[in-house]
Amino acid sequence: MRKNECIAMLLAGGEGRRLGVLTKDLAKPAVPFGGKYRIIDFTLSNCVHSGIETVGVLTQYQPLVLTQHLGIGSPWGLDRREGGMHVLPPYVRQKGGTWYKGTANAIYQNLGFIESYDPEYVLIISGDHIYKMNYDLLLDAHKKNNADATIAVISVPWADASRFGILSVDEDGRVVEFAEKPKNPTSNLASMGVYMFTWSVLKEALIRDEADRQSSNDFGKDVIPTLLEDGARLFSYQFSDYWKDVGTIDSLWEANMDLLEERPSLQLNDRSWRIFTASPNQPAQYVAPTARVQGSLINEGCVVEGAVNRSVLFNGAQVGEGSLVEDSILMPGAVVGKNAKIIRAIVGEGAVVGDGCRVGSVDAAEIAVVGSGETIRLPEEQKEAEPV
Amino acid sequence: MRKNECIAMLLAGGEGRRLGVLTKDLAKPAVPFGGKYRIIDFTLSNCVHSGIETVGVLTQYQPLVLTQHLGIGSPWGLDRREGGMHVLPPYVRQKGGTWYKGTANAIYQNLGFIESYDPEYVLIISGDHIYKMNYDLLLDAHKKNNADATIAVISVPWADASRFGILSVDEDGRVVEFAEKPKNPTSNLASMGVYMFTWSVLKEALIRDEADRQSSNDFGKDVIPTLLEDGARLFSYQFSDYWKDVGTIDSLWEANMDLLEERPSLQLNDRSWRIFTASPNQPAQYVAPTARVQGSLINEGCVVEGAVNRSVLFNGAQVGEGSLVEDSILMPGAVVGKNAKIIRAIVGEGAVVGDGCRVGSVDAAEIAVVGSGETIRLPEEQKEAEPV
Amino acid sequence: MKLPLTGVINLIHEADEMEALTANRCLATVPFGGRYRLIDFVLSSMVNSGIPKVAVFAHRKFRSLMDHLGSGANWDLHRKQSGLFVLPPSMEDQTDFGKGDLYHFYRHRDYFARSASDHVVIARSHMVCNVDFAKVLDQHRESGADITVVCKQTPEGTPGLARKARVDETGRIVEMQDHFGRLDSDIVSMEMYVLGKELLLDLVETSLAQGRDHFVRHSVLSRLNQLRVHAYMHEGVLGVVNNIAAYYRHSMELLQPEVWRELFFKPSAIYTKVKDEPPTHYRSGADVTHSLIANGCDIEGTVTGSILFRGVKVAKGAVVRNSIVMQNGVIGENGALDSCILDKDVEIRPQTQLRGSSEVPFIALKRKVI
Amino acid sequence: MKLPLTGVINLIHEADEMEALTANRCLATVPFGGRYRLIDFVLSSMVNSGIPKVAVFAHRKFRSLMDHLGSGANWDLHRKQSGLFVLPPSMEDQTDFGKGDLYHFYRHRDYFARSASDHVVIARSHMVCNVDFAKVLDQHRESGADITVVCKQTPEGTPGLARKARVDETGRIVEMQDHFGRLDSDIVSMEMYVLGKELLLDLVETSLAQGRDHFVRHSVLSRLNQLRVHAYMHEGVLGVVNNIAAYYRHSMELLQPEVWRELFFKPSAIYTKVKDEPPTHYRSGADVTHSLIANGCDIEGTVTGSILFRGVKVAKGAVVRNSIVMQNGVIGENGALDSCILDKDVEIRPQTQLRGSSEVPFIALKRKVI
Repeated sequence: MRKNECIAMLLAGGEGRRLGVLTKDLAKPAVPFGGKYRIIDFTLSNCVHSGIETVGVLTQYQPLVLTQHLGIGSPWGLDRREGGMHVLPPYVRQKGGTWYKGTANAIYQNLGFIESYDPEYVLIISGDHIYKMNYDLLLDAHKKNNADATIAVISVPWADASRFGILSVDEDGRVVEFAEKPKNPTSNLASMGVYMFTWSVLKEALIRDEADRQSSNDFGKDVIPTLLEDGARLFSYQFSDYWKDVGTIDSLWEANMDLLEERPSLQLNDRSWRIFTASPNQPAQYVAPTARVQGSLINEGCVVEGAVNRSVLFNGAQVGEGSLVEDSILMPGAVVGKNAKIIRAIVGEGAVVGDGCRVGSVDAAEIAVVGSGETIRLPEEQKEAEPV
Repeated sequence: MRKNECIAMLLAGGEGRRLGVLTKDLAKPAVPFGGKYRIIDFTLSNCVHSGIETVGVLTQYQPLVLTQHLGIGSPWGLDRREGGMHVLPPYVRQKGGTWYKGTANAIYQNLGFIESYDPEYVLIISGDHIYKMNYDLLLDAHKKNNADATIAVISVPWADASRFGILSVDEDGRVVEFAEKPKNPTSNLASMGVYMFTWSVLKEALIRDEADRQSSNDFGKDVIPTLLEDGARLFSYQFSDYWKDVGTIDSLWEANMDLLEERPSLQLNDRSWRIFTASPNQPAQYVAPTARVQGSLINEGCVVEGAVNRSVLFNGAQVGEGSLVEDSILMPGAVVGKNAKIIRAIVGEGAVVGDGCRVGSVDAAEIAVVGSGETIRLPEEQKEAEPV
Repeated sequence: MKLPLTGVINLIHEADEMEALTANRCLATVPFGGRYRLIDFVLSSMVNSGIPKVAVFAHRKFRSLMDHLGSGANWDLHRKQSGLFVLPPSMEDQTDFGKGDLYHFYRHRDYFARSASDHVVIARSHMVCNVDFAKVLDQHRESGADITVVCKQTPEGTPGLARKARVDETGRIVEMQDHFGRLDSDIVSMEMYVLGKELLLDLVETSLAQGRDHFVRHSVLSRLNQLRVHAYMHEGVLGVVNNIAAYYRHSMELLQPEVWRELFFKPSAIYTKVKDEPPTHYRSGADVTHSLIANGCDIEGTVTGSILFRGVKVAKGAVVRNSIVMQNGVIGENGALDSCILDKDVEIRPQTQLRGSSEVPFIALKRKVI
Repeated sequence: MKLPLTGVINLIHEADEMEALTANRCLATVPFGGRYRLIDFVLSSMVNSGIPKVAVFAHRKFRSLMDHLGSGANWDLHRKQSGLFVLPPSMEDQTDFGKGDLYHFYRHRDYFARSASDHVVIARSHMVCNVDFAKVLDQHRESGADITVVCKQTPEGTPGLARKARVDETGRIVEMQDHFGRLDSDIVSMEMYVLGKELLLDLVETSLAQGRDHFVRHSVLSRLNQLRVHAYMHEGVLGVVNNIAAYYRHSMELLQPEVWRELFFKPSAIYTKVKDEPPTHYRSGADVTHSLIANGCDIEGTVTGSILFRGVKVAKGAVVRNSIVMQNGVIGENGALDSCILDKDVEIRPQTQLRGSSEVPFIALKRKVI
């Protein structure tokens, strides 16, 4: 087999604590997104479309659903004889095992895996973000600059800049300053957490970082600043398409709503850049005579008998007669009974909202959430008293 | 998909300490056997031929080579959309992870995996043994007896009985007594470490065993005796074909030599029960004009220019001109130079025996071993003084 | 666990009155139900029943079949020692095409001989249903029948072409006739025959030696006296889809939720080739009712009483009624369809109006621009 | 990383003088080298070079081809959006068989149009070699040639049928003739043509429009003046295997260790269909020298100067000299072969002696019992 010029290491251990009940039994990369996908599908599909066919997926927190979703990589064509997708959980040695200490430590613990492919370049990405990007162009830029590391950056509103790792660059795009969540940002170029490294440089940096007891073993906090100090050739690569970290309930909800625009900036229906995912094998969706559906994304296996406005319905979601689902997300298999009202809400996987129930409201400050598998029912007496 | 009536859990974490330098970087199930295979290939192939298409492989000690060998299960046709082969290393939770405490604990830690397939029966096997067995017949017997557990047994010489778990059975084959390595065995029926359990019974037994602080969490020492005490329906299933635990250098050597008999009791060339393994993609073996090969098994990719007697050569092994390999095993990629002598020896993977060297001898009490990757060379002065 | 039954899907001389829909494909690959091909139903039934090995005896126009089936991975049939076998007729010998199925079974008798299962089920591709063959095999064994035929009691006037059977009180088929026969019975054959491997090979050789080469006519119908041929009564839904009237009728039946639930979920899921289409986008202004919509559609107009396959675009102001629009169809602005069947990749220009009748729907050939 | 080159293995009208060896299979699937088929060499070369997508234009007798290639998994080509495509001629139209390759390229022009790569390599199946197409593409780009042809300097009197080329000092091919031509040159074409996708599609349409349908003759040879056609000189071993003399000669060359090492390992491994045979068992009394032995053999007799394919049995007292025994051959007790080629599944009865000559080896058809 041909030597792998570039392999990808995908950090997929995120806990996504701010997603609350949606990530109770779920790693963040496994959170459903866009009516059909899980977050990690975007980066995996990016790899495949960019010609990267060896991907190590580093799992950690609640890996069961994630590992099941990944399977042997066939939905992405990564079920290969050589290379392909490899799931890399933290490894237990004879003396026990611990979680990865930080992003850099996660890669460090898998040096052997990377070495076995003897790549020239290693792409470090995270399974937490929604975007479509051709990493091959990033690699081209990296080579052209003869860089040690190239960091993909995106312009963020100045107001938000202090929430990101912020880069200052010179006219050639070379990084002159890097600040993790700076109080007074001097630039609005935010790191997307997408790093292209020359492997020999990364390897040495990781070994040094691991030896440093003071280090928190994180790319943004430790590895990149140290490389910069040492005068390594760090370059930025400007990305200007849709990119979103869906780390909170609000941003998850927003990113889903973004898809409902007339001309969404993240185009899912793009034949040259399909987002691949495990197929749930469901029949075509059924829209009943009593249904009304507007400005929504609806997936296979859904049964819609009520009204659905500006909402995203995942596979197998059901909306009963007389119900209204508006500005909401129904995760896979979520069932809304009859005469219920779901407004500005996320209903988790397999959750049930009984007949006549209300979830959320137009003027609530926060997005209402029904946790995965939860059931909400009206008390018996109300059922008859208060039809919606 | 059809419900899985029976799934298999394959214990593949064995360290195989008594195999010394051969298992330094290798779990015992990954030790090469029979000129082409690794030990675990036999049990995996058994599963496939028995119609068991969901197999959990529990790894632990030095899993790298083993995991690489297993890949996504394609050599065994276990790269399936549903079910198939799943590698289950010890799992690291937020608070850290430890190795499996014992065989029963290994299964206990994967209750969730088994539950997700909702099987009626669970087959527990070990990746340490060489045998060909149709587990479907074992399952038939288990059902016919309406058993809670059925233990495959084999008659061993009385002299060896105290090295095994020994069962006494009544005329119906029901187990009346079980003794782990008894000093004074009352039977010569040894447990093969192959257990067919009714899942509901096993699940309860494992939960109870885990709760018992006194238990060493082992099937032979704890779970089986406890079930027997409690009056569970334990049956034996008599097996009478070839079965061997290749746990020591001697038994590994012997088992390989067994294959060289005129009518070997373990028939590898059986079209109805192929042993599957990962293909190394090597060309047909080359036997030079100067070669002499007798009573041996030789695999693809070998180059034989010397004499080979009663030996097993794995893929890519080479024997130079003027050399003699006798009563020996050359592991994958082992290279024997010119005018060397290898007698009653095992040469490990990728090891090199230089020109003129001698390894082993006819009358040595022990089998000589050259560790994997080791190189043996004559000192310069000897090279010229002493051609063999 | 594996069911000891070998599957055969027999495409040789399938009764096909599907007109334009089979102009460039075989009956087995006619698109159906928004995202499937006809063969998916029997193939998924076999896989779900635990049948480990399925041979498809291909005949004419099988390129689409090879495309659709691929390695069989979508049905989980890409196995090591069993799985999916597509057996085309010999290309060298054009006379092969004229010959009956028994001739092809004979040419591939090795396939049967080599299979580990004792029993064989021979089925057709055009029965839209969801059958558990494990139950059929159970009944076959218990009844002691030589051959068990899956049958279904159907209402009067179902349009597809099917053989009719008369069954006595013991379940034995005492008479069976081709679809044009006069036999007065509401029991139709689903053309799924379960029988022992030895018996099949014997029937193949005996019939061929007698100069007869048609499995059902020459090996089964003419032997109803000698062989015990029993009926297994299928309880689920059934569509015999081999003419346009039946295609249209059974498609529209999917708009009944109970038919949708039963056909696609009971006992198990129907698999098809995965296409990676995104969810369907209903834009503001869309008005969709009483319809079956596959993924990847983009709907701004009105859709009612219709079936849209994957990737269909319905522009603003367009109205699709009582119609079936296959993959990647485009209905331009203010276009109007009533009782139409559009094959794949058809484009309806803005303002165009087309109208067929439910008896004789308007059919547009693949890739037409109208 | 992927090489931006689309692969085509063109089996249309391959020059085939392989006599009995292609009676029931195409040239591409003739067994070679103990465990391979001829097509494995060019296909593995393509895969090892990083070519992501290979189309095999099948022609006659391609059942064995489909069996051998399967889903392409053995060559790691069972990909999501690329991989292996076997494109058979249309079965409906017998006249297709007579038409030249350009006609078939035209029918499948979508395949080329859809591929993401800018360049195409069109190759044949009967060149036994191990080529790095990445290097060919590099030279093609650097030289600015319109078409680059992989060529090889060969010794006088190599038996296979190959086109000869005359190359000027700049590497440009100034003359090229079919194998029966009188051109005096020791440079033969390996029939691997690298060219831009646009140029190919242009040549296909232009030539067909002129009523000409043969790629090399009508699109390349007749345009040596207009197009810059350059030679890429291949350094490794080459066997042009399309007649029996060449088959025998190049098979026997594998018994030279330097040929064995170069063909099978440099630059990368040759893949083939995995068969799961155990290691070969040399019994006491076996006497094997100067031979290439595949797995699964069982040898009690004498083998010298020969090639045994997978699963061959040589009984006690049998002697196999200078012969090629394909898969599952059986040589009975005291049988003797000299200069023979036994096709698959041939059985030589005890005591039988067969002898051909190295010029005209004795050939036994598949499944014969002698």
